[in-house]
Amino acid sequence: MQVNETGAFVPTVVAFCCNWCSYAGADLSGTNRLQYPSNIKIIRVPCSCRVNPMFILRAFQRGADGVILCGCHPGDCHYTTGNYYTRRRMTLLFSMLDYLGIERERTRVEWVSAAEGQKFAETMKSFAAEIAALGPNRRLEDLRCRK
Amino acid sequence: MNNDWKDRIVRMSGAAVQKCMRCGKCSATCPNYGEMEYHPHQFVYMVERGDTERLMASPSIFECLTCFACVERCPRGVEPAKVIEAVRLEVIRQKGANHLKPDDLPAAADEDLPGQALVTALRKFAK
Amino acid sequence: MQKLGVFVCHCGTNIAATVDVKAVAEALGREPSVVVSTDYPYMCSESGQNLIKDAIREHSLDGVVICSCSPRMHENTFRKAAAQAGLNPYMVEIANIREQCSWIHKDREEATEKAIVLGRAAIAKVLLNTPLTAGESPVTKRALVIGGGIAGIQTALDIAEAGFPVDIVEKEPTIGGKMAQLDKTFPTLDCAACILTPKMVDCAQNENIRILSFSEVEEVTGFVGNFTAKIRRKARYVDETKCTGCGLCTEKCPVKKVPNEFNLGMDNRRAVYIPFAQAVPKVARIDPDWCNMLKNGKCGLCSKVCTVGAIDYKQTDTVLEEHYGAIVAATGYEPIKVDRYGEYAYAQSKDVITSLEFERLTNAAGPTSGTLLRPSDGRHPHTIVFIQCVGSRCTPEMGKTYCSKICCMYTAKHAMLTREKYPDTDVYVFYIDVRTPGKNFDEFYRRAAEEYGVHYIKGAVGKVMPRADGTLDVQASDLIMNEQLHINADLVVLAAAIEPSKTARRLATMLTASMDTNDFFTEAHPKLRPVESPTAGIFLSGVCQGPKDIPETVSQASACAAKVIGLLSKNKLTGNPCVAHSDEWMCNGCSNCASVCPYGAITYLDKDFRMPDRSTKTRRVASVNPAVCQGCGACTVACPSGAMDLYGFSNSQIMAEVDAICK
Amino acid sequence: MQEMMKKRAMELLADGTVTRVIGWRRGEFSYDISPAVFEDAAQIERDFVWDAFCGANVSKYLIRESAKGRVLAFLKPCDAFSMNQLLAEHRVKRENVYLIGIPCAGKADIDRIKARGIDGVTGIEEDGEAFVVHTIYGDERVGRADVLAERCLVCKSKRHPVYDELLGEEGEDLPDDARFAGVEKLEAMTAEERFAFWRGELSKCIRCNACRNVCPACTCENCVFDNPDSGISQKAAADPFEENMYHIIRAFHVAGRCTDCGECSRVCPEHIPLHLLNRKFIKDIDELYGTYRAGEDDETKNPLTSFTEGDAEPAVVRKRGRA
Repeated sequence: MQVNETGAFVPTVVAFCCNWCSYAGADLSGTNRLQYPSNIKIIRVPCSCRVNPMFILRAFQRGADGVILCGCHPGDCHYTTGNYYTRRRMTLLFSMLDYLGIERERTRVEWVSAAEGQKFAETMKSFAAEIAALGPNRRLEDLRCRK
Repeated sequence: MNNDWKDRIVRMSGAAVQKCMRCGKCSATCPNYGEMEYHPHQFVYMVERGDTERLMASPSIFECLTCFACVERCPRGVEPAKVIEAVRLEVIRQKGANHLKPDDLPAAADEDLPGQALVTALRKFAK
Repeated sequence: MQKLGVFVCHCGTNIAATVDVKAVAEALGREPSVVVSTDYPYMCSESGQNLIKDAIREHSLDGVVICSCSPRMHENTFRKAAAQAGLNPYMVEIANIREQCSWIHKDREEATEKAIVLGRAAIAKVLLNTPLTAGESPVTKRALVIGGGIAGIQTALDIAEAGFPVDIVEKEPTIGGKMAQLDKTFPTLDCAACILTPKMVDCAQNENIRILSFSEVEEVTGFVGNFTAKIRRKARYVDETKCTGCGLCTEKCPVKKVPNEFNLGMDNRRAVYIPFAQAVPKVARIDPDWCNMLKNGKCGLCSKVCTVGAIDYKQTDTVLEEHYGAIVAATGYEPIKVDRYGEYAYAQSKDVITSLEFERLTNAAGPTSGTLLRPSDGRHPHTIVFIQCVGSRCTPEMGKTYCSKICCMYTAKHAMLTREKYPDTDVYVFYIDVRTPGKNFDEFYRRAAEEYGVHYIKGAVGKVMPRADGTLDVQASDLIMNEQLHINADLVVLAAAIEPSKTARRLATMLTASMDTNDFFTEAHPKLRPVESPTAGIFLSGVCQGPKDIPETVSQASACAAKVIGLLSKNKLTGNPCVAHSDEWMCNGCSNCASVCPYGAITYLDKDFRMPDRSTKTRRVASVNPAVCQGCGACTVACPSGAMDLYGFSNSQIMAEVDAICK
Repeated sequence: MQEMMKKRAMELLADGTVTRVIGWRRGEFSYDISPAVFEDAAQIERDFVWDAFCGANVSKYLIRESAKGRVLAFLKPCDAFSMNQLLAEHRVKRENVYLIGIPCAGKADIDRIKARGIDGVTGIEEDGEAFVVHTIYGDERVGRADVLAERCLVCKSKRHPVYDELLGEEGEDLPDDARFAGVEKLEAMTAEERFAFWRGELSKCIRCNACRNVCPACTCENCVFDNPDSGISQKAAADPFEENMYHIIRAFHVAGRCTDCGECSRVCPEHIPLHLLNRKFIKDIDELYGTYRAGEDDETKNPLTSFTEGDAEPAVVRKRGRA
């Protein structure tokens, strides 16, 4: 568990962003100098539909406290239909995690277009705050990876 | 459909009822909307369709305050108030007389009469 | 052990002001495998690139990580630099420490720490990168246009003008499509034939265009740049190369009562016929359903009168196989069947007609030679009611969910022309909305209402009842007056919704092009790639993609041609090497991957495998065509066995990044 | 019924329609019945059984057996759904199998019989609404509902979506009312309670892989958990995370393909209610994307490889039930 100088919990958050919309949206929020917490690290994927549930579980295993997946808005996918599959897969996966008693706030999907730098920053801020309030991930961590 | 009547009203009013696109802005802006059986957009529509009898029989035509808000705001330049004024004249003429004569005005004016009513009366007379 | 180089860019002060670039270079230099780690003010500058190139050569680097701006900015720059130094360009990874670090953080320590983590993630990824080579495939410089309506004609003409050969495949005996059946065109009221037929003739005369009329595409294989199509040339029993289109046979043919489809069955043609006077190719066709000679061998009159010996009763279908680089779908539309809407009495009364029938009734080449007459008794109609949105804007159960887009305008045209030619006619139009977005469109509609005195009534028609006196009682609602109306009409015209041609679905399957629930072809991107199908090499022209009028169809057709020309002018296609690939030993052959692939890039093969016990096993396995795959990765997640993976974004690469970030 | 099945199997072997038969054979104990391949009439005559202990789903075995030649399989409605799903996924070639649908009135759960204090079981017979359990101590009569397997108590269908011929009467689909009660009960709990429940269950997992090996949807040539290149391979779960990981990923991989045959729970030596994971996915799919039954036909698209434009957003999970 990472803490800052005041002793507050600093969560680790992994953000998967599709190359065409959300990664570009993240770049835009950078271009506009819109701040969001540095504990959010972005992984670039070609499309949100590239994100395998295994990656999300892997992140939790290795010590992530929250995972957010960003893609183009439904209907705007660069590959036409990718995010529609993402939507179904993630809905079912999140529902299953919730069913297993994992805090439902730890996972999130957000559609961010290449023009929504503001939305990207806001989303990241609110997600990081939500995870910070939730505390460290204890229910889906691998004890061997505990920091 | 009464085409003669329609042509007469259009001629008298100088308004272009056929230009109406039925957007309803005239009715939307009308201050006396609540009192009317037919509303400004319907006046125009009924004239366009030559729907004589119902319109002439309706008290609505006298509920128009002739404030000209509809004329001011119509996006198509239809001038609904002028249309309704023409219908009113048509009704009056059918009854054989204009009810108001200029000479009657000073006597009719009383202190409580709102200024708007006086202006309206003069406008009606001015036809 | 791999040897990596790390290059940290200052981007002037853009990065260096918030991130301690020296500390980042130093920290990443301590990572295993990293043999050189350095920083520089402008990595993307020529000297910055030289720094990278020199390091690659000097240290024989296997991979390079550049900590700089977004990969969307300079990934290509650095890949090219790496390639120039002899390193595979796909052995370069970028850690985005500007847009996603220095620009969004103020605290220097925090930003530096994050930059190091991002650098580590890139190192973890690049260690698993594999050299990739973009595949190349040649381009067959010939286009296939499926559909010979105005859309197909325009696309073919534009492609041919650019110097590429084009084949137009048209299922009917002549090109021209729906536009050939129209009388006048809105909003200018040009005669449709006058503007269409010159284009048809251009097609026939253009040496780059081959018209394959009365033909259908049967099978398409291959991929962008390399399609092979089998085209069935249906027997027309007339030798196309000999027939001069003189029409003598059509005059002598004794079978006279064949419903004429060009006039929608409102008059008759012969068993041997030329669809219309300006048909291209102007070649007769014998209708085997009616021809006595073909049915029972008795007649042969046409053969006797034909001076060039073009009649060939023994002709059979032939199949032509041809190679193409690009395929254009221009399959157009049909009006829907309106019989199902019993309330409009289309099936009961001859005087309830569709708009397309109305076009023929007002067309000089139509069954009434252009005089508007009631189909039932041939008398002039005096009251005509037009009903809009017949089957458009309905629930899927009731009809089509979309707006057919053209009806408002052609109805305004019909109403206007009627009032112009027959001023004694009362014309009513019942509408839900009048939609006229287009250049000079609203003005056109207003002219119909204002200058031509067409009665536009907001409201729908509920019922059309034929009356004993031969007129039609039209019961409708007037929503402005809030009342029900009855109009005694002589003719009722239904603006039937349009739907994609029934042949489109079969074609889409052949082309692995996606379609929406209405059977319109889906475009690659609704805003940015509106004339391409998501399937590479397949292009969309005209109404097959969505309802449109003639001007819009022609613009789309030309746009489509521009895209085709762009493709055909390339000698070779370079693919994106970051594509999916399947591990045949793990593949179950379950087809899950193929069902999510938007490009139809995945096919299945029955392949023989030599098993560990030396037996041979035939297994169904997926195979990805790298020229078609666009690399979205949808298949990789649909695959339960993990046989499907993506080059450049492999499972192990992404998980390595996750690990590095979460460490 | 058993005799009819034997007769038909021997006929089809004799006339060359098939070269092998998949049915059930008795093991060490009378209730220990497993699927078996029979190659001639003598084997059938000697070993073929069909009784209320024949719960095993034989469909999965057809993948291997049908590759060797034409094979006959007797399918309960459950098995027929699994079979159809395998056909849809091209795991079995239709022309290589001859399928006989057999009616099933529900199978007995030996654990429930034993829990009633009945020991030394030597056989079972159906008798109307009851089972007659033969034991070394004499016959015991038990009510059907008291000893039926859970999956049979909430049976989804008595109908065979695929078959070449039927023995006995064809049944109908049954209402789903009770099938999701277990899932609903969990959904009504708080997240803490759910977490505690699943930790209690999944921590029992010994990673024997029985669930995976019996599952007719888990037919991968090489399972990701056995593949060292997948990045998630594991032998035995070393940590609670891996216990969760294995079962989540397994349930996810069969989501939209699982026919809810209940074999995973039947074979689990630790009695983990694994079907509750699969049924959760089935319930979610039904609620969010419309009722879908894997194995119903081979045309309807798997809900995970299809979509509609108006699908629910993943945020729907945050709004449902108790957090």
